[in-house]
Amino acid sequence: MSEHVVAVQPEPDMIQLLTPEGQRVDHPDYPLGLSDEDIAGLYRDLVLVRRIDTEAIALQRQGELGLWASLLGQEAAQIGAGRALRPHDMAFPTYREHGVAWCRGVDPLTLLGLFRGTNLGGWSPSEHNFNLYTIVIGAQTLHATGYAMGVVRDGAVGTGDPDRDTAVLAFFGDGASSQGDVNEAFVWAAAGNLPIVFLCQNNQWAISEPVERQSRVPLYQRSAGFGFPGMRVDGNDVLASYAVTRRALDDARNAQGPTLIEAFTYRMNPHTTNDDPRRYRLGSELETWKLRDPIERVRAYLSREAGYGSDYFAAIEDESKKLAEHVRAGCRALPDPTPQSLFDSVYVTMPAELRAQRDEFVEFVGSLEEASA
Amino acid sequence: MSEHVVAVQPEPDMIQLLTPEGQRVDHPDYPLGLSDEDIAGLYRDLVLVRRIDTEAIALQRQGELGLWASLLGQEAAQIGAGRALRPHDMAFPTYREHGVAWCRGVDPLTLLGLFRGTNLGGWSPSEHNFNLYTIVIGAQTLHATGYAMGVVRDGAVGTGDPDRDTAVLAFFGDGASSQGDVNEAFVWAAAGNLPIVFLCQNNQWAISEPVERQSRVPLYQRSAGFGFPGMRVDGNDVLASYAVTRRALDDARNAQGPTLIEAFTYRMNPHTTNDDPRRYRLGSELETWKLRDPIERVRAYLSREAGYGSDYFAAIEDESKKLAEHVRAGCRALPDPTPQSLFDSVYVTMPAELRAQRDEFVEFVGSLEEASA
Amino acid sequence: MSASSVIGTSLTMAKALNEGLRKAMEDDPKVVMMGEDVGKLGGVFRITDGLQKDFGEDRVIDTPLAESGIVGTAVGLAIRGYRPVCEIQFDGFVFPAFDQIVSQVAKLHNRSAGQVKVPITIRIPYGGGIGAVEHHSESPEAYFAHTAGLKVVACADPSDAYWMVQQAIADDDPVIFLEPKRRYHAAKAEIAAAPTPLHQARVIRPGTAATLATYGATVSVALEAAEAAAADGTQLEVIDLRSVSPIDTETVVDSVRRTGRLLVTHEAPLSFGPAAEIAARVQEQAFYSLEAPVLRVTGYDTPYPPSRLENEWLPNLDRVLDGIDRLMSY
Amino acid sequence: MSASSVIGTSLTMAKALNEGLRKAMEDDPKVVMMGEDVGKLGGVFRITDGLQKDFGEDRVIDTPLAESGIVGTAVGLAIRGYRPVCEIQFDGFVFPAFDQIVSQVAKLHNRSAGQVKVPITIRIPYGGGIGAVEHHSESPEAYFAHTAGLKVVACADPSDAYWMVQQAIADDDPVIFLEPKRRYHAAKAEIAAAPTPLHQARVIRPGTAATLATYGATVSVALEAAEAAAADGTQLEVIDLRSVSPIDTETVVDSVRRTGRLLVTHEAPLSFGPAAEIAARVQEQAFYSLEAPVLRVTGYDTPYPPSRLENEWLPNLDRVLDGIDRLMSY
Ligand SMILES: Cc1ncc(C[n+]2csc(CCOP(=O)(O)OP(=O)(O)O)c2C)c(N)n1
Ligand SMILES: Cc1ncc(C[n+]2csc(CCOP(=O)(O)OP(=O)(O)O)c2C)c(N)n1
Ligand SMILES: [Mg+2]
Ligand SMILES: [Mg+2]
Repeated sequence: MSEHVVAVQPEPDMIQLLTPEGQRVDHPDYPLGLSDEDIAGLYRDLVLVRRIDTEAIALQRQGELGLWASLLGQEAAQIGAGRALRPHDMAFPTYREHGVAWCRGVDPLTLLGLFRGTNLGGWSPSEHNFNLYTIVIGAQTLHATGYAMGVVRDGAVGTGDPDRDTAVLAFFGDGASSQGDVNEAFVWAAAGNLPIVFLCQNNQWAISEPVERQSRVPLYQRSAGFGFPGMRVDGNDVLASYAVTRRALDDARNAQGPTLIEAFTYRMNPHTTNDDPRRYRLGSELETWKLRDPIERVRAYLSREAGYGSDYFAAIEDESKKLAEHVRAGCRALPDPTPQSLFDSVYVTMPAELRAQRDEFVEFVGSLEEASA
Repeated sequence: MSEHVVAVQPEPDMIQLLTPEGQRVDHPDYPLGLSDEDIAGLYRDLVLVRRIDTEAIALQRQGELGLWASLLGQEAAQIGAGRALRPHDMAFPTYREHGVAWCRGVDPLTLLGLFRGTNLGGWSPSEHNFNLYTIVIGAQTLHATGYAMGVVRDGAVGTGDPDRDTAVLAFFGDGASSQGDVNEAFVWAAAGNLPIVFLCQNNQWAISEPVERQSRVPLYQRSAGFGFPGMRVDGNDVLASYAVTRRALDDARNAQGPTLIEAFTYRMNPHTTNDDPRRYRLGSELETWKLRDPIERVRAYLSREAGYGSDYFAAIEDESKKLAEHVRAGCRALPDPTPQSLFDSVYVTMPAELRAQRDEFVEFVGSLEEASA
Repeated sequence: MSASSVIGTSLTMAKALNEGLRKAMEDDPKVVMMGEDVGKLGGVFRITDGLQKDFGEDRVIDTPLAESGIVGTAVGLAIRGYRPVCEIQFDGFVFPAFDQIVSQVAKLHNRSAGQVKVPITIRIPYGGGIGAVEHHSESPEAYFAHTAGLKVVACADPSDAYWMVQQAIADDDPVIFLEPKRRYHAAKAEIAAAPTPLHQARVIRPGTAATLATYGATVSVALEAAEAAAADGTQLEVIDLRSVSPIDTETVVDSVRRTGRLLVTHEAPLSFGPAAEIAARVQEQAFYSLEAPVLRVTGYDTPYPPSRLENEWLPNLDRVLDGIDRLMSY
Repeated sequence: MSASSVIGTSLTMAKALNEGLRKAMEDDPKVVMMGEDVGKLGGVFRITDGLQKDFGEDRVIDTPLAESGIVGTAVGLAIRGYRPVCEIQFDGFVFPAFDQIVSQVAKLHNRSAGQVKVPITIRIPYGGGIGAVEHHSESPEAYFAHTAGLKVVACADPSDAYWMVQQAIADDDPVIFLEPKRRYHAAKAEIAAAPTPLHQARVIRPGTAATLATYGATVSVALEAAEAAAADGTQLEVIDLRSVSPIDTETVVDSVRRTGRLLVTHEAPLSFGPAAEIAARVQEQAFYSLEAPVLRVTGYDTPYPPSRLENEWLPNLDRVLDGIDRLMSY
């Protein structure tokens, strides 16, 4: 482990453990407790999820995906938070948490299915302890809160048994902070002293609206008036994101109640592949944020301070290429759902009238195929 | 004007200008600026709105009203705020602001119509600058916010012209503070720096739920995280309620943006005439609050410190009796709406299909009358 | 009182619901009640009376005052394996929860390709006739019935109330459970020994001249109308649909094949209401049996009126009989 | 470009809407646009493109991200005398605003016994067929049509888009304005010199064999079907309803009296959908003219599917023609 220096924080009150230049900084409340090997592991995560993102954008351009919501620039916030989770913790994502999905073991191809239009969210939330993507802004924060109520009722909080005590992590965006649901989730979480961490990725933009449209004070301050602590972390610093989230999750598990974390970061790409940010933001803003890239600083640290050499980086580059290949080939091979699956899983028990509708549909589709044969 | 003493506040951070014992207290930020005559006028208001309330409860018991939501105990918060409004300010009530309605010149009989079931809210909001009662918890806070957006767009804020600059006053309850709409209103008000004052009457209960069910920190603290100030006032102190609301309304008019006021008070009666509070709260709580009665302290002040004698109180008692008579007789005389008014005012322009429905209805009602004749 | 003992006894609908909820909580420790005032107060209608005392605050939860929060957290509880029963205090207050109901509760099972179950029951005291103020007398069932993924049922008598609420809670699909509040304290009736399937309609009075189909709050009106019509020599067949979605169309069509005529009545407004769907299906499936168009007697296309006018607005006995007259005149 | 100059020119629906909004803002300084991304970006579909630049941030408002807030503050603006036009970014995101729409926007005029007007227009790009993810392809019109106090209209071609959006804004009643988003950039068409009344249906293709009634997104499908059927010798009369609430029933019934047959098609799911209401009315008002039951070809009773299945789910040409076959076989 290299020498640490305490650097000036680029934003007041923002917790940072690794400067954009790759220098480790210490924070008294957030000891890191990771080995360089662990940090190298985080680096690998960052590179691989960025690669998935790059491939997905390309696939969208080629018409293989209908849409893609890029995480470029937000890798550190997501990997830091995702790796801070324990396996039995539960996370509730928005539609952009591909990095967290990665940490939760969701196959990138399953994710792609949603954006390709072959499914609406293909993984099992209980298998991965990672809920389905939720597109209606903010709705998932209440689901996370209710889940945390269940955790409490299961006696899975504050027992001191690390394999039992469970925390819940709810993601949302800066734009989402304005939704009633998010604020109701804060009310519930505080009133019930629930084991939940709210993680707001403030990527500065909600499509074309800058964060100032939503709030004139920093978002992390929102929670105090509801009765629980909030803090701002450098969301481009994977180490700080990890340490701050871990601490908040630990507090939750230990029955210390909820925390709000604002991960201060930047959406470097358009909102989705449909968006054109030239209409609403200056290119110079992007240039500034490029200097704070979440991956570069870890690489700088690893090579300069932890003795990782080009071999290591080449190996990861190699793995990244293989992953890209898997994503490209796998995406194209994703099977279309069968027409009659339209009627599956609307209900656990399909009502007779819906069965009749399905049967008519199947017959009709059959008759079309016959006619065209 | 009598001598003032600075007394100990019964709740930390709670602004009080008149103690329960009737002693005037000064607060550096909230000079009162009222003559004893003005205070005597507030006393009259308090007594008269309490009398309306008493009569309404009796009328409900006699079957003349379907329901009544009593304001007993909250007179000071309402009269203080209501009298702080200027005529061209606009107020948005819940269903319990009978005291504010009084200040805005709404005939108590019009109010009773709503609870009798002869109308859904009979007064003209623009004539009284007092919106209709809104029963869906919290919804009106957004209406008030939108109205304030209109005020800004009309250039009626921050001009320095007291006849032009306009403030908006939005009422809501402690229970309502949990609703998404109220928190969205806070977001909007802050983002737009709108000329609005949010007045939360924390009467300690939302039907059977104590305020602790909604929040574990004082409600006035909620606004800080949204970026605007909040304060707690003794809602049983009409002078403090007046001074604090006036100050906040002035700030709003002067383009200083929104304020949240928590008026700390108590609902001394059941939630409505349908409710039975013995199921959920102790009688002793009521006894404690009786010692903080909003009227007694003003009477004590007026008689002990301002030299008002029994003549004055007798005259008000007299006026109160006459008002009671007006309310009793007037309520019984409220005409039922005509059946065909069912179809009035659903639309500004009645669609042909609804007109046909109305015509059929009128014919049908006619045929029934014929048959029974 | 242990719930199983109520079979064969006579209860009001309010008490039957209370007993049904108690039984559901006894049968399955994952069942939790949540809503405004459902705990200490037992709900403004006392339907959950005594449950918090007996099952504790963890299972009967007085929630903060926000309906989206109630339903949204219920979704999370369901994901965690619970079986939440939400009470919406009055019909008109379900709308702040509409997004969570329509976009989450209804869709999550489908979104997850069947991997997540959302066995939430949303209890709504609904309908008018109790002299209440605005938003306390509405019939929002069509909104939910039009939403794929939801089931919508309405009880009309104490025995159904007792059984159906348990069936709804035990159902792995989300169920909107409508309770006709003005019948809460109407005549007591005996609790049957066994339930009817949840989505099956029931012929509650056989007849030959015409079919009168309804559910929930207007079942008693329909029975009165059939009584009155019988006195005039017209034998109406009355069907209690019980389930608004799915509808047991077969039972209705069977009846119409015999009677040739159908009147549908409910409190919800006419246009785009449940009766329209029933009319559309019946005219399609029994086209050649119909001797008259399917007629509808419902609330008018206006907001629910001030209570002094509600008796005129509601599909009352006179209006239903007038509908029958029109139906028989074809 | 001054809006009045577009009459007689050919525009896409997207451009026509943009010009219509511009004209409405020119004509009445109280008209304000509000919604997510409507300002600088001009909306995700660019329907409000350029308006903020020309009319300023006070009249074209990028709101915080909350639909209840958008509609709730619009109510307050209306009370203050403004004429707000809210954009809901996609159909599936209108539900957080449902309470404000159903309990406030729809009811305030009635609550005030006519003393308050709520001239709010809520624009909703609606319907499927654009390959989108969940919540971006829905057809929520039945929810609003069932709500007394609201009007619901849908434009189907550029000229109607231009005129109807202005009529909706000028209307003193609240109007839900549905824009079939997949038609935004379909063929240009000429802007007519004068509008058709907002709630009047229009026979857009005369025929004799059967009537095909629809609105919004499926008008073009209906026209295609009529073309195909004509090739087979079946002359369909196609009606663009234009207004879902109120419905111009008379135009439909007139047509059915002549053709004896009716098929209704829309993208909204079948059960409790708009076609049910039309079927219910037509079988009542034209009972003796019907040679076949009114049939419906609509979205199925499932959530909107993943986009790879949307073509199967939507009422496409094949499905409408199949419906016509069934209709003619009676
Ligand atoms: C209720 C709702 N309204 C609107 C949208 C459309 N929409 C999708 S993403 C988005 C912006 C969200 O911004 P933010 O919360 O900051 O998250 P980010 O996209 O920046 O990750 C909007 C308006 C939606 N998905 N849900
Ligand atoms: C959206 C909504 N949900 C539920 C209700 C039923 N309800 C009426 S008053 C009330 C309690 C409100 O408490 P609070 O906001 O503290 O106001 P208070 O009655 O104490 O003045 C409830 C739950 C309602 N009117 N609106
Ligand atoms: Mg963002
Ligand atoms: Mg209260």
